[in-house]
Amino acid sequence: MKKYSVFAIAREAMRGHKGWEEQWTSPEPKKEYDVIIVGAGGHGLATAYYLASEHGITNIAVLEKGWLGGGNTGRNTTIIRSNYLYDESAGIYDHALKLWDGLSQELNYNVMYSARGVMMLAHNVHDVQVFKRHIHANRLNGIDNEWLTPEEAKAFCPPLNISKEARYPVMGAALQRRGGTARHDAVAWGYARGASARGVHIIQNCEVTGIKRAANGAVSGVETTRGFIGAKKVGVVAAGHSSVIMNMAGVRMPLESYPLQALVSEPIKPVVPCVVMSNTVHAYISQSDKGELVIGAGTDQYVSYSQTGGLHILQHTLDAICEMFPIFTRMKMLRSWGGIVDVTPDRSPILAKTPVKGLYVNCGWGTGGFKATPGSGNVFAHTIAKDEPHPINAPFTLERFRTGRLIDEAAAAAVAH
Amino acid sequence: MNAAFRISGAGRLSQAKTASFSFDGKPYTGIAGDTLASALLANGVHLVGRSFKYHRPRGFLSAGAEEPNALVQIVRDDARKTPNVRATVQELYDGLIANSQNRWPSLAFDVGAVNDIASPMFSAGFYYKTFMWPKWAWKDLYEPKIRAAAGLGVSPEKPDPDHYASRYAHCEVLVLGGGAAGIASAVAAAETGVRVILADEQAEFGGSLRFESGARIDGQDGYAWAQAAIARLKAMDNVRVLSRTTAFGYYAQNFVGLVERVSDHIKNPGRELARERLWQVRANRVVIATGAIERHMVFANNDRPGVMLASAARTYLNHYGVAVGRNVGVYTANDSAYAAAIDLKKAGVNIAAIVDLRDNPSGPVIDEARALGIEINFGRAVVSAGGKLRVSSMTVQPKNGGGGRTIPVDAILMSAGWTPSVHLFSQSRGKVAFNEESKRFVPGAYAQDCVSVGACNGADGLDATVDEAYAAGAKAAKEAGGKVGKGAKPKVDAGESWSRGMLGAGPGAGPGTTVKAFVDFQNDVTAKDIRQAVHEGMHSIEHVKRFTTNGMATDQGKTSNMHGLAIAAEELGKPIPQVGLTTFRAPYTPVTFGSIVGHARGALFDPTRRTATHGWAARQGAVFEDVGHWKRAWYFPKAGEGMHAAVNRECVTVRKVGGLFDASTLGKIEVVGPDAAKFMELLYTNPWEKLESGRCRYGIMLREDGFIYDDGVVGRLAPDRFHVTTTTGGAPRVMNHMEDYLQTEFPHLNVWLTSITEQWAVIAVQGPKSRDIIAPLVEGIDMSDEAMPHMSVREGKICGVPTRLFRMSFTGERGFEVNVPADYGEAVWEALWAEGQKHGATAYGTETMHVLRAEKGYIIVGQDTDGTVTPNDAGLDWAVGKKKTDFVGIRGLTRPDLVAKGRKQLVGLKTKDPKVVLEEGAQIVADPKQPIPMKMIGHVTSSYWSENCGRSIALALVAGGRDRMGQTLYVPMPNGTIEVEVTGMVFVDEKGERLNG
Amino acid sequence: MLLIRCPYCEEERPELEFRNAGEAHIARPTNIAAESDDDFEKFFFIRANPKGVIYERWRHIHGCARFFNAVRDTVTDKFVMTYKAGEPKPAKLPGAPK
Amino acid sequence: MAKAAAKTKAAAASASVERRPALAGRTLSAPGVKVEMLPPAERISLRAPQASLAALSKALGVTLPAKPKSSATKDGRTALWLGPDEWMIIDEAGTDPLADCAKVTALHSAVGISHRNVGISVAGPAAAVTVNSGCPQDLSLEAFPVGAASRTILGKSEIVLLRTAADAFRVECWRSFSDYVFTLLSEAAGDAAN
Repeated sequence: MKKYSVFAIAREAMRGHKGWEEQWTSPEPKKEYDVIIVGAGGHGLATAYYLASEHGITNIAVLEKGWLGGGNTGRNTTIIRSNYLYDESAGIYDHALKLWDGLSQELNYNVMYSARGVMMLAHNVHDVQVFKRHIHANRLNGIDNEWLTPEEAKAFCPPLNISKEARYPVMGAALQRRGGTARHDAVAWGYARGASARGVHIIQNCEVTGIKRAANGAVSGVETTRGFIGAKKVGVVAAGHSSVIMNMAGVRMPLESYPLQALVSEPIKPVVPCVVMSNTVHAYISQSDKGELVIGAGTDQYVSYSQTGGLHILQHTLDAICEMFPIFTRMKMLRSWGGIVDVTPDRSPILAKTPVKGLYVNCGWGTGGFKATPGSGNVFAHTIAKDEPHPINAPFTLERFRTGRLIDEAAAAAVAH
Repeated sequence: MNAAFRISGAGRLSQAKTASFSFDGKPYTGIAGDTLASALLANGVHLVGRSFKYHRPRGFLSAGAEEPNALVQIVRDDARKTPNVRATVQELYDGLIANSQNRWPSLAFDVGAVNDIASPMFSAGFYYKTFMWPKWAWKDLYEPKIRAAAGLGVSPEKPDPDHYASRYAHCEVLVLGGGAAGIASAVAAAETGVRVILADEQAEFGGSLRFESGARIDGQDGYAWAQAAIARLKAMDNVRVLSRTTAFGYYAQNFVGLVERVSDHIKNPGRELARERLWQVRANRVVIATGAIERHMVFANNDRPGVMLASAARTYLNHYGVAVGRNVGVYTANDSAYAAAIDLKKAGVNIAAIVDLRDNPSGPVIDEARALGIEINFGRAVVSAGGKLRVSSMTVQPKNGGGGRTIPVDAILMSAGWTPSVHLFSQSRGKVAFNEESKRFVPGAYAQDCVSVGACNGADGLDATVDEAYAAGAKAAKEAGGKVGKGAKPKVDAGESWSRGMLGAGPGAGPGTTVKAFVDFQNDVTAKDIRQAVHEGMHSIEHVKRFTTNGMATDQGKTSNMHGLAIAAEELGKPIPQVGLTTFRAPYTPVTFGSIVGHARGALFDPTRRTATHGWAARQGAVFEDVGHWKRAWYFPKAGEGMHAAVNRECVTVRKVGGLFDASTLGKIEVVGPDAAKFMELLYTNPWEKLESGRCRYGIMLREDGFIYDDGVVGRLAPDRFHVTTTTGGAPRVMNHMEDYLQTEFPHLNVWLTSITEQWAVIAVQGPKSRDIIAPLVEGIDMSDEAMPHMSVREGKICGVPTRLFRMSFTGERGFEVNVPADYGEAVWEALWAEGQKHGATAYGTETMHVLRAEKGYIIVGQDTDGTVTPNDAGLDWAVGKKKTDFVGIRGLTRPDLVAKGRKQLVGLKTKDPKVVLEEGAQIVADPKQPIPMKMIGHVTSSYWSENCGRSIALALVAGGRDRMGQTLYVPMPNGTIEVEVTGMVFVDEKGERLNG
Repeated sequence: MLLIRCPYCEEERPELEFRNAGEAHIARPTNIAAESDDDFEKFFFIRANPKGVIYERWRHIHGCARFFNAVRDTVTDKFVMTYKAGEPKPAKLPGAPK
Repeated sequence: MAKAAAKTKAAAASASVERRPALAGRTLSAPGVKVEMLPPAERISLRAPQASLAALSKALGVTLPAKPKSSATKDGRTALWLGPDEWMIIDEAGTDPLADCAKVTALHSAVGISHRNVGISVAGPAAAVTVNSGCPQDLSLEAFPVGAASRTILGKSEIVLLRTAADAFRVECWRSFSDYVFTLLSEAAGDAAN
């Protein structure tokens, strides 16, 4: 892998950028691999990358039915934070946050992680109680999250409306300064490049149509639109399609897949310096490096794989944005789109071994998986390599729905995140 | 006075009515009916913007919504500055103020243009490869610079004083696009009598008839026919004609979003006019008649101001009467640009040369151009445009290479062919198909009840278009229930026909070249950027798009997508359909947030629910808090009192004398029917069958998973009638939960549920004097302890109006809740208040209510519980019927983790220092000396200063809490650790004697 | 915004009047207290989440307030049919191949 | 023809305190439409199985309609079909439907909601457009004829909509939503004639 740097760019600039290598190769699938990852989104590619870079397993295929990074990775609003309530959640999201810091250097690919701060607004006494609970728990877990008065919130994000006359006046905010955003495509591409350079095969336009199991019940490989591919270990990282893939192995999941829409405005000069989220008013916003306001909120209400949703959902989202930022009514929506988010009953992910030997699953990230990408891939790689969970993902089992040991972040996840 | 480039006798605007405007501070004059673009061009102004990345000078590419370059800021006043307005769409009004964007210090001299010089460094995706060292510098150094350079216009800085309207509409046939096709379809559909809506984004209908000088329909000039047809349609009751209206999104089941620009073109719109109006239309059938968009030619420096689409120049001439230059070159790969050259030539503009990439084309327009004496060069290409702030020349070469010559020009008109506008069809989830012969994506398989007609469907020629459109309109109307129409199909006497064209880079910009031949103007994507993306492994068109940002600018790739695709396909060595088209996403053109939001701003953002006594409380100076949609009185400060003083006074007064509290927001459900008790048994953990009429019970509702969902006091009014109360926030979901079980799991039960939350205003009267306050106003109810003990309910009258009088207490004092019909609520409150005043009672708000209940250890669901708490955790096991064999949640409660040891249990906490009030949400540890991350064993759920106890009190969820009574635990805070003792949850009157006190 | 045929109102109404209520035909066990942990998990948490035909519940909450069932394709979001609560899962769908 | 039982007069005005209806007297006029608060009325929510309908109809003096989205009116009393076993009775004649139902022994549930709801009149040629500003139903006379009644949505509030004439609607909403509903209708009224 040729290193990227400003010097490399200067060199290439002299020769019309003809010397760049392919960022990832497009090989034909082999008959068999040590590990197959189903799904070349951020989490799947990161899993392959860490299997190769930390566990010495490079005979890996990442199978993707479309184009890499084309699912939720390329459709999300790129919010990164780790100020979750429960120890288990804080553990995995902060593991990810620590990896975000330094990921560009690790991958030699600028993923544009920008710790611009994530500010969550409190609009009523209940919000204040909930956020304070988070702040105190985070502090004792070593995770930054601080309380801001309305005036401090306004100072941190000048266009915010903190008028007492607002329908839901801002009563304060919880700010995680290490939170922020990253460039979604770059994350997928950076991991793909890093994995590909270590020998991982990323096979696009290759849809998994079945999971094969040997006589002893263990996984033996997958059927695909490009033929059978063998592997003793298969990791399913298929986001909204996780139920579909897991069903192929006879494993029924506690998941439902919903449309989640987002939109961007036309680009404008910098105006929103951080990420602002509101559960009560129900929307969130940040501004991309390009200048687009990046906006999202909740899911549509029904199970769907259509990657589209209703206009009324966007209406509610923009109602909320213009309530928080009345100066934005003259801004224009440039693009809207939908993803398919797989939601568990407790709004926490499943990263675990499954009842089928050799089959592992990483799913259920709901509306907030992007932020976990490096951490998720990292511990999932460990789970696959060692055939046992990393302590960080050990609580995120499938069994918790039988025992009742849920990790219920639902209250904090009332708005997509 | 005519502007320099306005040609007298040309165009359709009347010169009589002028309009003054300014651009970048310089005054100009246009005429009524101009767009900002036509008015500037009439004044010879081409330079209007700077590009996104390289800050290259830019002029007008188009005359319509596809415009990538000419984006300006329109300033109405201080609060109404609109960024990124397409000058080609903005209609001129007298006094219009426009400014250019993304330049500093000025449009002509922009420092950012240094990026153009350094552009070899800024190749596609360069930012992914650098700015990584040192690590901190991305956020603090590089990113701020990149951000400052990016973006186009500037956000408004003040709240928008304009308003936006919204409406739903239904029709049998919705026609999108008001060119010849759309009008023909609308006419055919309208004649059948069905409801028709016809929408077009332009101010005038006609579409390409606005510039097609050769069209004649029904014996009239094409444009005149269009106006006449529109006038007829407008006169019909069953037709709604919407101009300035963009169909931006096509959603499921023929639901289409339209935005009508109501007043952006008016000088001083009255307050009665919305700025924009959203139409959400549900149509039985949709006819898509969105036309086609001309593509530019891809050659070096094709972005110089003055280089534009041929059809745009024609529109400026034939509609606005404006010549885009005096010495114009033409570069084309199809016939339509000839028509532009001919029209301009006839208007007296010199045509320097037509450069045609094709080898030996023939046809009437070519003959006519030749007859007019225009120089025509076949098989040749424009390989470069000269000039900087304005095009000054074009360099022409044989297309396969060889010696070239430079021709001076002040404008270049180009046409690479026409791209059908399949955006809305594609948004409808229809599948496009590539027509190999015409090199176009056209509608293939349909997913909804719609049909595409005319140029967007690949129809060539006006005759074919009108034929197809009229038939489709009639068919759609018939399918939607229309009668047979009695009209006749419009007859096309003459029309223009477009031929094919080319896709991708032209000669001189092909593989191996490094020239800046723009594919996407706004985002500065050149042909070589696309090739580089492919070279770097981006084999999917989606990767190419994202890596280069081709097609992601505010014009949504209307002119660039097909060229980009063709270049990528060529580089990949694959046919175009195999590389695929990127997805078309709503909106078709950008729409304002305001238009989407409509009325839902300010007071209409969300309903504000107020109780019947709100006015009284407001007059008393109450401070309100938001609880769900409700405004509830939080506390009632007297003059000079802060919140704490007010709450302390209210708390003490209630326990000493009494207090009035508005409990109206609590949900109330009347459960009626012979099986009412059976139903209650299933929905609540408690037993109900044996509850006597006239008595009340505190009930707990679980979800099936065993966690507390809601609680409230339930009164049995009669054997078959319960009056159930819920939490304020829980009211709607509890009702839904109960209906769900009743309708789907227990439909055999004869019982019905009715929400009576708002039927009854509820005035809680609590405190030792409560009975004395109420009794004088009550008729027909014996309020003695014997006749009406704690937890009972009676029906009677108060102040002569019906009441459901509950004896119950959320304070631990003797207490009542007076339910009266809501319209009487305030007057009855006033009567009770007058009685209360005699005893020195107080009005109190939600904060005091919270303190008083915490003093008694009563929980608030949602505060002391959070969806993970069982009745046992909350110390409410007594409320779970032990002999019951079924209730919702019975099985969830016995799951392994719910019966495990060490669960968090609700307990009381007392700080060692009684003056210290814990913070709600504060975390609790057993060992304060441990390092971070600490092992947290619980958190404070409720915490108050209790004036009645003379100390702070708190409730907390603590792991194994009830086994820790008397233990010392710790609450580590940023400024020191607080010691607390675990206690019971009751801080006042543990024996409960005050209930009868 | 979907258009949903309410089997009680006997006409199509806009989605805004409805609330989705999850997968259909998951009956609450009559003797739920006796269910095993596994069976309870299946009843309460496990969902088919199909890519294709889904049997789901809706409530016409801002209309006739009835719960009912629908068959819908989750890829196209098109409704195949709707029917009243309590009616059995259709053995054959309209338009389905034999 | 069976004569309807004599209707019961609404409770005598024994109140010693005044009734203060929400937004009493509020009106708004715009070109083509007038929005105004209606005076208080007696209302019940009536629930009953098929077998009880005849007895209830008789007691109420108005035939409970069986057809979805319809209503029946007689002598100032209107029965609105809201669901297959649900009707709202609005009495503007000062008689008490709750008392009338109390005499019926057949299975049913009658609950008084006179104060829960308020009525708002939207009348004039632009009435339908005004309501359509927030109501997504097709309000053409073909789809929503005179007498049509339906629970539905207006913006972010639930309403019950009754068409009382070709160009007039009665909008019923819960008391605390009346400010929102009235304000939305008022703002929409200003745009409706455009």
